Amino acid sequence: MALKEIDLNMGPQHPSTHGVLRLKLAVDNEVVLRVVPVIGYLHRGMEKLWESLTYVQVVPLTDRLDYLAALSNNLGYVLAVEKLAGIEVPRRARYIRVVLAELQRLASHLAAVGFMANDIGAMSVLLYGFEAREDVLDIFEEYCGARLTVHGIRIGGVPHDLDGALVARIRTVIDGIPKHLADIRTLLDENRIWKGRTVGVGVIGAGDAVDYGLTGPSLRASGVPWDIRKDIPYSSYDEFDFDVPLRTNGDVYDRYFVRVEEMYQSIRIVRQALDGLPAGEISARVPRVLKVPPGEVFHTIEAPKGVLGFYVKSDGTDKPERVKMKSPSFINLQSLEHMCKGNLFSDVVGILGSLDIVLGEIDK
Amino acid sequence: MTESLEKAPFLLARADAFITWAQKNSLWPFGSGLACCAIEMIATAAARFDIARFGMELFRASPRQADLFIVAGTVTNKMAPVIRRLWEQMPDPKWALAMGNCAIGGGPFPTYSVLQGVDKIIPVDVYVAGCPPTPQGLIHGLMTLQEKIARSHPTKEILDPDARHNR
Amino acid sequence: MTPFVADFLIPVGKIAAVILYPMGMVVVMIWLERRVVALIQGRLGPNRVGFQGILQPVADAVKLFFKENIMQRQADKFLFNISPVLVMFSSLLAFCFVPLGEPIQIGSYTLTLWIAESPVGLLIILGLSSISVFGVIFGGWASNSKYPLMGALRSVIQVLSYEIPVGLTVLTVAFIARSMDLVEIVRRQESSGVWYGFLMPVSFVVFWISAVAETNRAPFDLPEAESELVAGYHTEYSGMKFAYFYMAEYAHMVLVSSLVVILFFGGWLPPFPSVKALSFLHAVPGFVWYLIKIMFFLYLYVWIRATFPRYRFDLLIRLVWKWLIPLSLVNFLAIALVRYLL
Amino acid sequence: MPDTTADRPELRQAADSLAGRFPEAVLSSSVEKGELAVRLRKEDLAAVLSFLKDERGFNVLDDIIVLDNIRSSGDGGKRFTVLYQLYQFPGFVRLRLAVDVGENEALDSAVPVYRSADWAEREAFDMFGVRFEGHPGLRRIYMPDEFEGHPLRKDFPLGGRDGGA
Repeated sequence: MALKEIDLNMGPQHPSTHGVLRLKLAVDNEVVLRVVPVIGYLHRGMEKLWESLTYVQVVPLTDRLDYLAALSNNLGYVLAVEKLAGIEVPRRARYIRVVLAELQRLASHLAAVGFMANDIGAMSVLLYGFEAREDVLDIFEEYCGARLTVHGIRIGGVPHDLDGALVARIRTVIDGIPKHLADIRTLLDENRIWKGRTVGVGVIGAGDAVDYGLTGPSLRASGVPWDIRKDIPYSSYDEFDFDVPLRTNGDVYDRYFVRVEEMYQSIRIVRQALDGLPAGEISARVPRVLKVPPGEVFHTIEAPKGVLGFYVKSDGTDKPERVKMKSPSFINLQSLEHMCKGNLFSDVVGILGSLDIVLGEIDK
Repeated sequence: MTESLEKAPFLLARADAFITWAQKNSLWPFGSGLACCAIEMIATAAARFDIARFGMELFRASPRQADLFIVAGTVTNKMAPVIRRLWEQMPDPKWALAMGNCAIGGGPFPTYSVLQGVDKIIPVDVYVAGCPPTPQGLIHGLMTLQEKIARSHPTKEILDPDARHNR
Repeated sequence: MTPFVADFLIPVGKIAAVILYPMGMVVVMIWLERRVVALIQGRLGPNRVGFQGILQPVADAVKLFFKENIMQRQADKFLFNISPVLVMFSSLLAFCFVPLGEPIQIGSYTLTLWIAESPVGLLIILGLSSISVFGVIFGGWASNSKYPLMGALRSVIQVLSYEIPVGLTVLTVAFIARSMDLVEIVRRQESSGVWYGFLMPVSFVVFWISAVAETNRAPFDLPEAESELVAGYHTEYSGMKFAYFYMAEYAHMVLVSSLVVILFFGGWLPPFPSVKALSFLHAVPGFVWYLIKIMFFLYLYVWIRATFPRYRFDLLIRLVWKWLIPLSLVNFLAIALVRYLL
Repeated sequence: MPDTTADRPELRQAADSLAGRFPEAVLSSSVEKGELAVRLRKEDLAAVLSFLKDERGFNVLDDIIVLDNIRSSGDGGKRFTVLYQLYQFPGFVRLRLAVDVGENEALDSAVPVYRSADWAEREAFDMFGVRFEGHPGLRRIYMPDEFEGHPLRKDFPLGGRDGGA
């Protein structure tokens, strides 16, 4: 089959580009020669908009960045502002934040695994993942009334307390998640077709991964044990006992596996946080008009997709001078070409799925 | 509605009822997700809410086979020509549903890069407010669209193709 | 019986039946697939139109009938229009050769439950079902678009490769039955008392896998892989022409299931013919058994689709050339040897 | 929260070694809220980056951030400040390099040193119009190619030039 090289446009509207990503592919029959991602189809001008809003008003907009993990975005931004303003968050609020952030990681990974499997053709997994995810979203809905763009973390603490009924509910839900995970793993873990399509596909070595700035589960699948929660603990993460799942092959299968393993760790953290939930205030005293002293700060957290950073510069007023977001998907997507080159066209969608990108935070 | 129905011959009215019955019960959405709302759209198709009950689970990847364009998310100026083109690629009769505040009117983004409402480029039949709308909200929008289709007169459009553009 | 009835009404009725029976099965199959996949995924599936949503495929078809037919300016008009027809009618035509049961004696008239009986019926069906791949290729090529073209290319290689194990396994059945007449094959299974699926499990498994691949069904649905090729070879088709492709796929599945049942599972024969205690099973008409068995294999199609990820191209080709073809060759030789010695 | 705001000795060490190696290049350095910030001369950027990566183990470039100083350009007259957020792994040290650059000046590209700088520099170019010399394909990343202006500059209106919103 000697075909001459053809250019193939994947997206911005394509079933498996996870939104409005466009990939300019050069293929020789089925073999991929080049991949050039074109982004910006969802660029909403967030950073410009933030400069015209107060520090408090920015928080709900961060929900719309990585819309699969709204609470993690909240947390990243809020921690940066608190660090800059010198606000000390009560311990109970920190624990509630950990509970919310880890539940969000569960929801995000469930969706990520589902989408990835759906791209490779196992559509039931997506629906199993979403079924389990719905249970987690129920918690958010009960906590603050929203499902997706929750705005559940505020500057200084959290808006609502976890009462006994909600704690009991969270416990039932996280007890049920391993059963859902078992369903998914039965379908995928040892499936010959799944392994054939994922093992040894889209490999990126540890050196290249670090050089490309890859972060999060995708990096840990390449054997680099970099997890901000362990390295530079924030929000009391140092008080919990958890492992950082690590795989060494750096292929699609390992990226899938790391995500699945991380879900068990998240459940572990949530359990510990609920067990040790301290009494006390759920929010520090924050003035109604929050004026942040001049200065600049760059704060990172471990979001479900990878290292999420917020750079905040203040000029002493109630509006930020500049907020810059370092989004994990943006960095991770850069390595796509490295992973795809020489693979088959069918693998591009699988590799893209395994990177777990969200266009909302790539395009901002 | 009643006026035109009285004028229409009985057979045409029956044909209308039959065709609209088929159309409203077989709305195949175009699988196009733009932003946050797309996730809620997928959740609507997933286990808890399941729009398959209405025969709408066949999300078509190709616009040629879709009936309903759910504009789920923020439409940017860069994406707008693509949306317009996809809409034109869809065969008549077709419907559009603006899901979420961004698609309705730009939502929380009054910025340089966001199109302030998808109805500036394509005709929208149903608007579903929310940021994002819950799956229940989307299903309500879809049922509203079903009612709208039930009131339409497809035979008129078949007999007089110009009427389609005045719909 | 008057010559009018025998020579005119009955053939016309049969022709009507040969269209209505597969189409009825297609409607049931589309509904069944959507319901069963939904139930496997913890959903409900279509249940609003008619009893439990059984009219859903009808609504879909009526809607598609009233959709606009779009053809791009750059498309090859003749091939673009002919390919859905080719796909649909090659499947329907094959049903002329599929028997539905033993002839029925009405007075002095023998009503045969097939339109055409041929001593090489098996070959004709295989040939006709292969014609449908031309529809796919023409459709993909005539669309003058890249994704359909890639879908068509995949389809060519896939069908060409999987024809070989299909042919080789079908030959083993013909060997054992000493006939290529489908009715005769079922009769031989009756007289030998064992269904060929149990006699030759390897033939059955290879035939089934290859047949699933030939119908472009998951996990071998590469020519229309949605997450890769948008909608594959029928990306550019809309309205009724798309409906033809859509229905033809299901008609093809019904055809393959019928073949599997006839070749390997005794067609319309009731199960356990030798067990005396179960002889009441003979009271059930053969056609019912036939339908039950076909439904089982159609269900298997759906089950497989809801369970497995999609094959990748190289894995698909590796499967057939490294596993299925050698296996079917060895199987073929072994059965030929056994047949020669006995 | 421990660590994050503490003044760790590694930060001072990194700053001192940088100042020792490039005495003229380092204009100032400070540690605030546990973060090391070093202000550099524009010309020495590429040399400092490769030194930090190859010899000091700052193996990750987290992000490139641009600030528009149009309101306060009295400080030194330069329009933009470009910040390079580096990370040392393992070691967990963060370092922020600041370089001032004028509206019509170009910076050396960091892509030869850090591959992850590719898109970050394109973003800086798209949003602020800061040019990077030696970048393999410096073009707009978010906005369409025909877009005029650089949206994140302070003098660019939020609703766009044509008053869109």
